[in-house]
Amino acid sequence: MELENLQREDVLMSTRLAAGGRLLNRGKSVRFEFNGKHLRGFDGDTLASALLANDQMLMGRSFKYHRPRGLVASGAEEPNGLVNLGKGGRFEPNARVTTTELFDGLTATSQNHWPSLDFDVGVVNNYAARFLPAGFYYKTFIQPRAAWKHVFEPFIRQSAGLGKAPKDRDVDTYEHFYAFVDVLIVGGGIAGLQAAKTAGASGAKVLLIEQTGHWGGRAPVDGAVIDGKSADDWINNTLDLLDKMENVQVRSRLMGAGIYDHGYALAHERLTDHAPSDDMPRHRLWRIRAKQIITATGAIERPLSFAGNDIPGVMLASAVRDYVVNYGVSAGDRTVVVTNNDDAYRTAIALKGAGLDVPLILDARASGGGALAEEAAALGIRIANGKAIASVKGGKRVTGVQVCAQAGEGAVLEEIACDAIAMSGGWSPVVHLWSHCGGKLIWDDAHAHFRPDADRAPTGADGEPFVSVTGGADGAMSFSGALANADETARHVSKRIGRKAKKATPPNADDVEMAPLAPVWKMPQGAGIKLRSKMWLDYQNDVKVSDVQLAAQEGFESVEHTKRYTTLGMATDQGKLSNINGLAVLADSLNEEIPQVGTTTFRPPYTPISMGSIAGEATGERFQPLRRTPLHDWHAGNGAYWEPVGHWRRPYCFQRSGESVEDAVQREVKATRDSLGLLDASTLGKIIVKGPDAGKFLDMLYTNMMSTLKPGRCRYGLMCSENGFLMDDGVVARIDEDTWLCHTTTGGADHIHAHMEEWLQTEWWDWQVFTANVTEQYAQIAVVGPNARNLLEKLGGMDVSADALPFMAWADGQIGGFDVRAYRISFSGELSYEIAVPASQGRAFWDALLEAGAEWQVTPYGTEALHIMRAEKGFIMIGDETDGTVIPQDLGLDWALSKKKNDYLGKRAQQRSHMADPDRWKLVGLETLDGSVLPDGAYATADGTNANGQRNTQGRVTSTYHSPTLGRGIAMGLVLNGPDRIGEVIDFPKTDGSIVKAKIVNPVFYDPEGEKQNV
Amino acid sequence: MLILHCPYCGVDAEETELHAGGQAHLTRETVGSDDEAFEDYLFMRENPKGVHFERWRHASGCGKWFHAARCTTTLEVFGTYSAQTTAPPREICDAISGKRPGWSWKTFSARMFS
Amino acid sequence: MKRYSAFAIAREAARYHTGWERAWRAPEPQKKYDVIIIGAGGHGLATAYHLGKNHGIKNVAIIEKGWLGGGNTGRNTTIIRSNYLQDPSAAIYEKSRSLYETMSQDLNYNVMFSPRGVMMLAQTQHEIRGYQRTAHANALQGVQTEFIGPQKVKELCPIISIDGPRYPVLGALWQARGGTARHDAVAWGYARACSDMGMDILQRTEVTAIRRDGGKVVGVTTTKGDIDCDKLGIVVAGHSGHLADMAGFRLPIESVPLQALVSEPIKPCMDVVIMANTVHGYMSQSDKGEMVIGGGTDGHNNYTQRGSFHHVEETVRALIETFPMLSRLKMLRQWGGIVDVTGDRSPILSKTPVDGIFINCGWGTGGFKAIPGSGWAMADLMANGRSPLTDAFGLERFREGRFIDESVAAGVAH
Amino acid sequence: MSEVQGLLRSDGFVAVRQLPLRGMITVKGDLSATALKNVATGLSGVDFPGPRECNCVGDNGIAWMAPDEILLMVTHATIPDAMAKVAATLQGQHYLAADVSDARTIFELEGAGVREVIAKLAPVDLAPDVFPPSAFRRTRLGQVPAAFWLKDNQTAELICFRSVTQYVFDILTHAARANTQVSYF
Repeated sequence: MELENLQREDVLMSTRLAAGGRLLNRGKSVRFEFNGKHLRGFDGDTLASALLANDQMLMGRSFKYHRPRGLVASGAEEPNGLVNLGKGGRFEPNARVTTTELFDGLTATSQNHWPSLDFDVGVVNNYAARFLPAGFYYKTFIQPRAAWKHVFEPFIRQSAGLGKAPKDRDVDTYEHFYAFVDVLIVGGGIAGLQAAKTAGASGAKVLLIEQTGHWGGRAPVDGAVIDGKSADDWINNTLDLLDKMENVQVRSRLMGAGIYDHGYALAHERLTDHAPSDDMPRHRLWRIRAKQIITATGAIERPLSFAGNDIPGVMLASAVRDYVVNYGVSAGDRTVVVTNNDDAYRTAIALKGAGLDVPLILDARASGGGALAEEAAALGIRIANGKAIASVKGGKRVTGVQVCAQAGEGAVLEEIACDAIAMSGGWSPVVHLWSHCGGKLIWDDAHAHFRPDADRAPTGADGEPFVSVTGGADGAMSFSGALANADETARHVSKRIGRKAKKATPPNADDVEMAPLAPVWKMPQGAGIKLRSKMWLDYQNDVKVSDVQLAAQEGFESVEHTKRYTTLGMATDQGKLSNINGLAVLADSLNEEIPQVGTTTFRPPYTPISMGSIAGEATGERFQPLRRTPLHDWHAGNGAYWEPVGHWRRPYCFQRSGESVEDAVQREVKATRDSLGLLDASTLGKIIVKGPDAGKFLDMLYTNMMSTLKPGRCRYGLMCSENGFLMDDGVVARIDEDTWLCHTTTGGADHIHAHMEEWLQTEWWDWQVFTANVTEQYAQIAVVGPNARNLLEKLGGMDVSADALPFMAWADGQIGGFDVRAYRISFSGELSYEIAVPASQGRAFWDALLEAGAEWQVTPYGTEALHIMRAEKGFIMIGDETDGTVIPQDLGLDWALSKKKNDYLGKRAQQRSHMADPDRWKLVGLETLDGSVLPDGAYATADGTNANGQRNTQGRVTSTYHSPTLGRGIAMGLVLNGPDRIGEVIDFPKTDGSIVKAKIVNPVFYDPEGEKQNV
Repeated sequence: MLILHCPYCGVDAEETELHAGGQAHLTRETVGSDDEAFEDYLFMRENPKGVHFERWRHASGCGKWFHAARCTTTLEVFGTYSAQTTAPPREICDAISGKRPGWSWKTFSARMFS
Repeated sequence: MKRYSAFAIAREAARYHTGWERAWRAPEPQKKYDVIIIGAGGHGLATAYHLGKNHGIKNVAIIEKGWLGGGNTGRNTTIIRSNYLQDPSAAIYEKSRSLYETMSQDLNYNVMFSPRGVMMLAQTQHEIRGYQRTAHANALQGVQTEFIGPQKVKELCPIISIDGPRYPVLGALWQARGGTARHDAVAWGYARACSDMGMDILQRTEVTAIRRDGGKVVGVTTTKGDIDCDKLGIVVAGHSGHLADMAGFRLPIESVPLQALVSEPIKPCMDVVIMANTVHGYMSQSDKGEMVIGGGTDGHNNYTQRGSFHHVEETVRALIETFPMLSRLKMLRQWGGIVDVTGDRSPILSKTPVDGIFINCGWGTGGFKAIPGSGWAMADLMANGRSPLTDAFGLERFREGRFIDESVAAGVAH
Repeated sequence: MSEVQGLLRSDGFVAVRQLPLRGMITVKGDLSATALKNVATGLSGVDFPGPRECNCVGDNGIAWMAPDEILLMVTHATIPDAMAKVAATLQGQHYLAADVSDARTIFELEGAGVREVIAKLAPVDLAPDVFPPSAFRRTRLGQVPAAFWLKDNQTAELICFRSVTQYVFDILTHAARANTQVSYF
């Protein structure tokens, strides 16, 4: 009868109290929207407190069984209160309501249900729960084979997941910030504040960070009195004092996310989550280098494991207290408190003080509690010692509890109507940050929790400890204990960095006498399997006591096995509430002590941080540096079809209106061969090598001889890695007696320079050689084609005749009034000059060439035309003919391998059996019989298959083009004994299986005598 | 995220300013050395669980290569020193032996070239 | 061993699942085994499984320092593909992929192999040509892949941004029959099957010495005493150099951390595996809904299983560039594993200078996908002294200069 | 962001200005040699800097780049003479001098928050007591190499490679946007 009444009243529960709410500004009302409902809260509310105040206890559905889920906690540990927050470019899934500050216009929808939060079809999983124990998927869905991917998996994926996937591009911005401090203190509770005060007094640079928007942690809620002042007063005084210290910085809404090696800490700042704005970054990721780190991260209350402990309305005692004291919200009108320690009595007292009904306190300890218990009793609250909850009544909301003896097996003694349950299983220090970088833990029997083991702290670059812990995070469970501990820790830490904090007695707080806690991992002690299957450990992932016991029973004895088998602690809260309880159940099932079973590894971040903040400023145009040549803007304005080459962008070709990329390329080749082309070659590497030993050095670096090169002359050179492979090529010019200028490929510029420096600094450091990478100092333009000389002579200034500047020579001079260095080199087979001018002159010189070249229809060409022309000439291209597995011998470049030198980088490697093997594939030209273009990357088949049933091959295409000059497809490739098989026809299958027949030919397709380039 | 002191320019550089160059104090084998010695030089690496000598380049700094003695299991850095050496200097070895009793450069190199 | 099935679950449900037996026994070590495998990770267990299944060698112990499957098997991003360029790689990875297809049935354990397709994005001309080359090679290797255009990419993966701005997607190498599997389940399934064949899995047992009689192995010394054997397989990714040192030979190996991370779970939005090598990141969505993201390795030796955070930054910003929706997701967890990298970044499956000792290591960042194939081949090698699948992966290749280099196809070996 | 005569400029809580070309010569050699010191100080008119320092007045200055390298700064127009002077003075010694004026871009950052704009992008401690005016640092800015020094507590000069001018301008401008002060230093 009584229960029915409660059912009816259900809708009236959870409202805002007339008074109270220390964090609220009741003067400022805030509008927000939840599941389409328009609601109101106050400035200072979290989304959680505002929803609660609007009687919205039900907030989501669990992961596996889709059971109704309500608030459990009031902070970062909340496993249930997750919502889809915001819209469009500001949409965020899985936003935690307890850490989401309310702002005007906030919109949120609940997650993981269909069609609605109140009626969710997925709940069928709940009715089938008995058939879906831990690891059930491993045992079924095995037959038939195709069913997993096409039937079962889609179903499981659909019912899993939580929030919706964002659809729109993020409209917010993010940034990073580097900070360097002596002491980083994480956590703005009274311990963190005191530690900052003491460390600050030592003169150290201190940064104190707090994840929430307010200071003091639990102390004000728990009614601490410090040095005779209220906690709030002491906190404000301390903040003022810290504010006056030049060497101390305090920052709120800045969460310590992770601690990494060598004192590196990651902190996540939320700048606009509480007040969306277009002109500020949403998040700022701090990368902090600290000599010492103090974690003052407090402790988290543990749930108790009793049947039905996941029904909405069952909350942590501390959370119930927080909502009343901080937000003036009651979780319920009739709240049963259940505990194994004294702290929960504070909740009963606070509720009573707020005029709410506490029908009963169930204290699992036969001996009951201490001073706080007496205070509660004095308030007329009924207390039942040695009693426990047999099971919770209710569906989407608690309606009552069945009481039993903790010692028994759950025989129901009485039934109490209530609409909320405040539970406390004790407190667990927040050891995450301590553990990230290797800090170890010890088990504390008295408080039944793991806390940091100071003797096994994370160590830094000097091998000494660099992380300390204080306050609740260190297991200090009283105010005065925490303050004293903080002062001592800060002094110790100051000493570590060679400073001394002035003497000062730590503040003193009035502590109440606490009776010892009694570990309770199951309620009641002797609960049978039926009850154990209703005791939730992990609310979000639906892991129950019975699941952990099943894992142990099946041999998943390692805590890591159990975690992975049951998914305990793998939810978005990463087990902040469930880990210790689960561990205790596992230990119990294995008949081992909890410390023997050990914990899972704590990994960063402490709570999830936005991907956007990790990327920081590096999005859109700032994603990666884009390197521009001095002519970049001209290219961009003249139809450049870009090709990324490293971080450069080079024009692949210049498209004219209505012209296809292919047509443009063909046009550029013909125009250059027929008359005159221009290429922006500025990206080619240019490295000065100078010194008495420069020649000797270059002889080691290049496979051919560079020391004998005459000043004024150029030579094409090859560079191999010490492992023998061809790594780069380019033209080397000798500038004077002890100076050379080495050209490298575009991709090679930086790493070849680094390669040179490496050998000079680490192997031949006694050689007198300096190098300088001057790649970007010059704009370099290739003037190519039969009219190249005409153009330069028209501009005038220096003698570029065959006699004055023969093939493979260079000279300084002036052309058209520009100071230039002209190289008479050709990568196209045409008469060609490469002209270098200072980068700042590049654009003007380019324009001058275009203007003067108009009479010869001067045609700028891109990288593809360049490739085709070099291929027509049989010149190899690094990255095409080479791929890191090719040696010069494969490419018929033996002529470039000096026989005179007894050593150069790669020479010894090339003597190894496989590299000396005569059967290596060698470079040849390839001509399709039908004139078509061979497919890129095609392989030539040989007869039969290998031992693994793969088709045998005898060669492959390395580059292939349609040659406008020859009007047919041409290709280069590596073929088994190729050079000895000129004229032979081999098969190149396409991926569709059809065969292209190609004849092996000489790789030089165009002007084999080299008459054109040598005029 | 390591920090290493560049012995050339004196900057305490973080990993993102540095380029890791692998094991230090290799002896270059070349023409004339046998296949095994050459293979050792190119591929065989100490890869120890513990004290390691390695090469780093202060890439986005002064550009100099230097050597570091570092523990691969604790990431403790015993010191950094010139790249123009064929063996770690005495003070580095002493620093290591102080922290890792029983350790000595000889046992390292002995294993390295056995 | 009780078979797993829906019926078995229904039967057990009636008694609240109190009747399930251990998935694998917890035996005490015998004095001697025909074969000892060091390392109860995926590769070690798969090797043992195939020794029993293919070669009838069942007097086998698998010795594990920690907990089975506790190493890289349980720390990777679970990608399964075989679209490799070089013949030897394609052979062993394709063998592996095909074994994954029937693994759940073979082991009577659902490893959740999900052939959802693997896509390697081409975002430069160079990558296009590299992947076209791979597609040609695969066609001759019996590996089904195709090079697809950007529109097909967008169809298969709607959340991708194919139009850049920085690196437009120009196409992709698509292997429809690649995918993912539940990594822990692979180790657990093999362990259960090995145990059922009578093999002993010795967890929390550390090998402290490898005992030789002259040039031949005779057994190992462990924290649970001496155990003899005729043949010894070392399959301990991340610790291979250390074990080789015990056995008295050296390896062309360096151990470096590889990092991975997952986002919070969201509803299904991506039903393929994506690898973007130009920007260097790869990603899939787990059945739980997490975006599983893999990145690069550190350049220096490190046994801490903690990488440096800037690698995570590089990976995340790269993926946001290609998947803008990621920006508003949150990183739930990041971790590192230790991978063995060889001189050519390809694995070593080989005899060793010590008679009777075989080694399987050097899988670098690509080990998970290879587990069944590697086990199959390693078992063949240990039983018969050679195997066509392992011939090319011998230790001697470094001396001969005969490398198996996969990086050449613009593909990295993930 | 606006462009004045092709020079980039943006005004956030710190102004980011691209400066006109400055003459820059990379000189490698024995920094203890008097000849080298003299020609450098002679041409720039500033004292020879110690390690990790830069002395610079207007366009003229010397930055200590490495134990065997300085960056000599002069007005752009005088580069040919300066190069000739260096060559003449150091002739016969082992040294390298290269004109890198056009390979570099120089930015000026001005505003009270100049330190924190840089601290958003470079892994460097810019606290006034650690990084006073004339301190010089070669490091990473975002994803590219860069070097900078403070002329005073409000003004910094920053050098990067020419090809990444736009990128460096973009990330500096982003870091200097109004309302994004960190108010840390």
